[in-house]
Amino acid sequence: MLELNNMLVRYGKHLAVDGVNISVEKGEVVVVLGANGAGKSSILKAIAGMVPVADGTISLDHTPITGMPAHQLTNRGIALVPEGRGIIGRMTVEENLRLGATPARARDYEDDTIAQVYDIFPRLHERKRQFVHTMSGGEQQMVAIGRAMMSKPDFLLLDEPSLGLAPIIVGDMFKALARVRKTGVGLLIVEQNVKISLRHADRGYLLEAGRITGSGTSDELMNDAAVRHAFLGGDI
Amino acid sequence: MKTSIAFALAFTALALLAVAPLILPEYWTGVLLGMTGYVTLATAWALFSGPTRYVSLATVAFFGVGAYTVAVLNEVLPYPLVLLCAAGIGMIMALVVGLSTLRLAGVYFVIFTFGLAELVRQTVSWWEVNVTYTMGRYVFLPFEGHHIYWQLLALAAITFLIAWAIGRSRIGLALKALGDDETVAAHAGIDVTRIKLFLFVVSSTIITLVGAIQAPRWTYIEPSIVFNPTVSFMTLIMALLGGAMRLWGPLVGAVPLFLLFEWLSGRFPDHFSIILGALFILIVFVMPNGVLAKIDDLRKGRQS
Amino acid sequence: MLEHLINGLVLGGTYALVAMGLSLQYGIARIMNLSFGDTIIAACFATYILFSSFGINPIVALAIILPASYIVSLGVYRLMMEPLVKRAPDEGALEVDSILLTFGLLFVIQGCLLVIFGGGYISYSFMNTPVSVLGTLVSGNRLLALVLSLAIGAALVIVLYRTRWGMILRAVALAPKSAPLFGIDTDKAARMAFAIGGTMAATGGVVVSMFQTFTATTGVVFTMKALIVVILGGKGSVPGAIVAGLLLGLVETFVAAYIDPGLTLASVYTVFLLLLLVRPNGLFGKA
Amino acid sequence: MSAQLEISNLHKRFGGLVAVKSVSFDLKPGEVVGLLGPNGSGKTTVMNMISGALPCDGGSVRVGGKDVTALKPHKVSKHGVARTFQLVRPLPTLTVGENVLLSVAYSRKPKWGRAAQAIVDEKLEFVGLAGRGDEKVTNLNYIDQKRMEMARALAAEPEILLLDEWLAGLNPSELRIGIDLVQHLQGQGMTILLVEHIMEAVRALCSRCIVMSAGEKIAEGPSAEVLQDPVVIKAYLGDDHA
Amino acid sequence: AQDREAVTIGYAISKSGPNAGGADMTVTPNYELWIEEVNAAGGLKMPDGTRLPIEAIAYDDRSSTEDVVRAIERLATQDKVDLILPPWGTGFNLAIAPLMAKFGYPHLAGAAVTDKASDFVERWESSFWFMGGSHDYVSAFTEILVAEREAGRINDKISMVSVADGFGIDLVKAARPSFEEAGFDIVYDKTFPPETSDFATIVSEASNSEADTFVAFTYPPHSFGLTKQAKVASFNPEIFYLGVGAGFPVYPNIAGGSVEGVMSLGGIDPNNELNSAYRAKHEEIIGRAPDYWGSVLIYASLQMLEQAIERVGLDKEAITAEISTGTFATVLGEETRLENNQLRAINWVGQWQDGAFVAVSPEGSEGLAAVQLPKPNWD
Ligand SMILES: Nc1ncnc2c1ncn2[C@@H]1O[C@H](COP(=O)(O)OP(=O)(O)OP(=O)(O)O)[C@@H](O)[C@H]1O
Ligand SMILES: Nc1ncnc2c1ncn2[C@@H]1O[C@H](COP(=O)(O)OP(=O)(O)OP(=O)(O)O)[C@@H](O)[C@H]1O
Ligand SMILES: [Mg+2]
Ligand SMILES: [Mg+2]
Repeated sequence: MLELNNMLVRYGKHLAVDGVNISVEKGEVVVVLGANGAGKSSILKAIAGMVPVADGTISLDHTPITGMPAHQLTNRGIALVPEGRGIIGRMTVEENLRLGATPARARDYEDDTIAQVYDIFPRLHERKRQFVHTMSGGEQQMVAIGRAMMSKPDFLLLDEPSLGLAPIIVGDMFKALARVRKTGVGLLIVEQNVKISLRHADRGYLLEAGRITGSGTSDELMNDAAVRHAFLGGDI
Repeated sequence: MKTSIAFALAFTALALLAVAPLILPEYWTGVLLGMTGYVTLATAWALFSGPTRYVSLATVAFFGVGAYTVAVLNEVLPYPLVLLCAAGIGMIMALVVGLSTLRLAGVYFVIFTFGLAELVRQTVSWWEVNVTYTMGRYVFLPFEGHHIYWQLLALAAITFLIAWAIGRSRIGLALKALGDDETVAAHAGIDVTRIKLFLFVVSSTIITLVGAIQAPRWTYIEPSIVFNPTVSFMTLIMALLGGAMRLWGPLVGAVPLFLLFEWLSGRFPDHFSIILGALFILIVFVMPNGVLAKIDDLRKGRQS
Repeated sequence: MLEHLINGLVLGGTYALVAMGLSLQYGIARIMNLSFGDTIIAACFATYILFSSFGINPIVALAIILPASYIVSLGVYRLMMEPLVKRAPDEGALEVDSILLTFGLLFVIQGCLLVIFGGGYISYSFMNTPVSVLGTLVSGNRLLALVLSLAIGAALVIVLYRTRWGMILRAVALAPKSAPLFGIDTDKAARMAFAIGGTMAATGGVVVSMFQTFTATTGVVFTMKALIVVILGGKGSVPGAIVAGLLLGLVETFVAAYIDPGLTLASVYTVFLLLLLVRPNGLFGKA
Repeated sequence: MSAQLEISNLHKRFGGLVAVKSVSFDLKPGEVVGLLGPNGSGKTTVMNMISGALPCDGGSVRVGGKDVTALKPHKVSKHGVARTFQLVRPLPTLTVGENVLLSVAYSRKPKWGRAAQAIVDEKLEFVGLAGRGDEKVTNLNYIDQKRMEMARALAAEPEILLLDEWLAGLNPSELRIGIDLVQHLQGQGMTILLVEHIMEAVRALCSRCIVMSAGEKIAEGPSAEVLQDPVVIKAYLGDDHA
Repeated sequence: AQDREAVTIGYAISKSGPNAGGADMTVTPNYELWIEEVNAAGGLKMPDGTRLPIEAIAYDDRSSTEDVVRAIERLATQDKVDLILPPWGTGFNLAIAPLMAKFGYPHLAGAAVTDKASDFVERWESSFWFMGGSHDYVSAFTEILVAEREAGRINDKISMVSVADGFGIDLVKAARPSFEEAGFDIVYDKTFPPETSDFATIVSEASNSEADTFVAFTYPPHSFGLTKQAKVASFNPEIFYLGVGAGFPVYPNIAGGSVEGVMSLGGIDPNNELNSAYRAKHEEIIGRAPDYWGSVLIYASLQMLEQAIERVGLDKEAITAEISTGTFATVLGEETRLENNQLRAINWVGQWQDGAFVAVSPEGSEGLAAVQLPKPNWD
């Protein structure tokens, strides 16, 4: 289980995340909803060790992992697909994926996982020798998710994975994520695409100005008036 | 209002600096001279390289060409015409260089400009050796230190004026923009090529003039003397130290650094390099973004 | 013709040897190391002292100097570079910082050498024996430089492009911010790249000292030659550095032979500038 | 009425990959048209060729009847074309206001000083950033950066606006605001080419759609029809949206 | 000035930068040696027999002309030193010449080779030139060549290279007409940039040229590099003449010991005891031997200065006049004197013979060793 306990993230004087408690079980899909600037990305980055945690703790299966450097966390089974994708533009698709299997825990499964990734994203297989920076936005997103899967994570953190993807791909991707989840991986997703993400999630949290203001199962949230108003945008 | 006060202050400072050689001993005129030379170089350098972030090491190419023009022409033409020629040659050279380097970015530009300076020096050497058969040239112009200093001071003042005017104009804004992102700048309607070229030419012409004005001080001129790459490095370091993005940055970098060099080489002639190097390292750690930024930080710190 | 080709390759081998280390330091550790040439000179002096005062043959001296330079470079990186890397908000800032810092370092190394050894010219004779390569007599020490640079270069290329470790190093070079997400310890990779680069500088120094006259202040010349080779080859590209090094060696030799020795350097710079204009990211650089 | 933007047989190759294959379409003045297509189908590439960011390998682009095919971006902008970028591209050393001012200062009718400032303020207010001109762009959050980029594009007083996924990454309520803004522009008679993956937005804004796939135009017509087209559903929308 | 306690002597020299190598060989050690010797003896002797110790002020000019000029201004107007010793290099000596004249200091330009010395003496009356001009070196060498050709030991072809800076070009410009007038054919004549470090091509072209005489007007790195390459390529012309560096004590090491017959500028008379004593002292105090050309001349200029002070005191004009007209006992000989403010008692050509670099063509003095040619094989 991945557990955040009263976690705080600060940028200088600015408090971006103000004491949140979030937990994700293995094999569970949890989504964090919130307006732009609510601090969603900051939460994910803090878990992945990309920004320092100012206060509170993060634990993985009840062992504290607060303050560990990012590369060690990857080896502990936490993989982040950040905003802006975090892939290596001047390497090929295949190199990016293989490099994703750098953590010791993933090395032995490298060939199997890569086959699995190509199965989910056939486009990547077609383009495996292409340099990533020459690919379209959506194609790059696929590489990013594929790369994260390569590290054999227990918990996959996704920051707005559907951003810029064609509807058909978004659909495919969530289906793919469902398959990833079936392998026992816990997913923590930050999304703007509330409808589709709630459809695929088990539970969700609402984040406002760095604080959790609500939580519940997907169905509860979907039917919550406040949520409908703020995130499902009324009639659209 | 604030501008006029600033102008009055600047003018007073300029006047004081101008009369200084009449009061100060000769050596201090020499110090002021060298300092003004570097202040002008650094300010002119930052004019182009500051906002655009095209770090140029071609400074000495222009500086040297200026000096060489004087060496070649000083017995043929009256001095003002010689300066004019130097400026013209610098301008043409900058145009050619500018036009050919516009595709380069980042470190490629840096090393390109370094290569360019070396190429100019090698070519001048080769020309002198094989075509004119004169390696060293003599400059016997009847100038003393303070004459050269006054010319440099005037040039420095003009350079500041240009830098100030550009900073306030829309060209200044465009320069900053294209330093950030040329594609965006171009889409905003900026003719990126023209602006870069224009600034490069202005900056290089001033640098050429500094070389031309300083040449009579050395009596004897050969390529290894006037194309000394140290000039490029010093200029760059001074501007970066003070803060190349600001009008006063290069000055704030050049003055203390110059004095420091002077003091160290007199006080510790045998350990100059070590102390200087150590100080440099220290500066990098203590003032990451240049002196002006540090001052800003301190001021903000006190206010809050 | 063949003679010039061989001479050119031998000369280019030295350039490549010297440049590869810088390519690693700049490409992977992202340190624009202006004190690189002074590291080379320091190794030259070390070799000279070991040879002239202790009678240690420079080849044997490698066994002492290489580990020593690895450790020293590692220390320098830890002590001076790492804080800069940590605090740099972006790549541009790190570049400026590293230029300023290594500029200072350059003076420190140079100053120490001046104090210890004075400013005089140093030269000694070792392996200055003719070796016939396809009928051309080249000096043993220069040939050693070529062989070493090809061997090291080949090894590096294999490591960088054929092993995971090499891929990791390249990843750090290309996307330092993203690399940790891949489970890569970027600090460690950069540290090692810098130290290996320093060790290669020292290797270059040991070999170069055998045939080139040096003084405490000639480091800058090496830095600049190395930078030119690195940039011409394409930032961070080891094969690029080798090709560019050999190319420049050939240009120098052919110009000296067929046009005018006075134009060797002018033509090196001309070739460099022209190639950059055609390929603004170097021979092997990626746009 | 003649076309405001006229594209014919546009072609673009990247090495071996043909990213855009003889694509042609027109935009009439005041039209808002959606350019749709799966990822990598060449939409951004088409936009880049229109704005001059990429040279065309074939075909032509005409703006208001004038050929702008071979022009550089700054020249194209002088013909009244402005754009936003798929990934926001603020100019970090400039303030929010200066980012916008830049466009004013180099527009077809360049202004500087007070007159320019007035336009800057007006555009900032229009996108909802009133009074925030002095802030650093890097301090803006994502949506505000997008707003700033819109203001920067509008400040050039363009006739044609190219929006590359300008609405991406907004949550539904923010999306509403964004759509209103574009509709407002539409009301002012602006011609807009819109690349978007958010179907709600496309339906709300675009009278017409052009769909690309693998570099080719596969469909064109009124939005409602195009979005029902089985070819489009198969290539782009997927069954969920059918 | 009777109440003074010391004589201040200032100098600016390249302690860092590209000129440091040259300065560190010929100039700085001699300044240090001389000052130490004088002070060890109680100081500079004044006309009244008292002795005043020397207080030295040394600046680093960092191999930059602007700095050397400013350093002289500093010494003259700030430190107000009694005397100023010159920097290293032709360009730097010319750069400071106007200032030295303006402030009235005697300018004993030591490490400067120029053919215009006679003009400069008129322009700057207190300037003295101690190293002769390129014509002198070249014509002395040409005489040797002519003699060798007449003896049938060499052919009439010469291959010649030079370094592209003031020194190399001055010499090569003097050499071309001189060799040609003497009926030689210069079959290879190339100039290379000072940064050159690889001489494979040059040596191979020179050895293909069929000339028996190889002349290189070069600086130490080139002289060393040419030597090594010549050995590797077994390039062994009858006459092998190099520029600066071949007269350095380290030269035999560089050539792996086999330097017999190599010629260069300078050289010493091994039988001159004053000179031997000087060399011994230099080794003792500085820790290494002086070179066989410039050092001697620099040291001699200092001795002249010392003796002039002993005769006329510290008045700068009087010193200038004394140096100009007086006769001095120096390492060059018991009766050294200047002609038109220029030293002429210079050994123009030297040659390595039996492990010593001996003068084979001194001007107007005895102790001439015979030239030994052709040069034997490298090993
Ligand atoms: N590196 C940083 N330095 C300073 N402030 C930051 C930094 N990163 C984020 N912030 C601020 O922290 C707050 C939360 O940012 P965060 O990126 O976590 O939000 P978000 O919910 O992911 O928003 P979005 O939907 O725009 O991605 C915002 O106000 C943002 O401006
Ligand atoms: N500079 C380039 N070099 C090589 N290939 C490129 C380059 N730019 C784009 N491509 C390729 O061209 C194709 C079209 O790219 P484009 O960016 O136009 O797609 P898009 O339709 O905008 O996709 P998305 O919706 O994902 O943004 C893609 O396959 C991409 O990989
Ligand atoms: Mg976010
Ligand atoms: Mg796109």
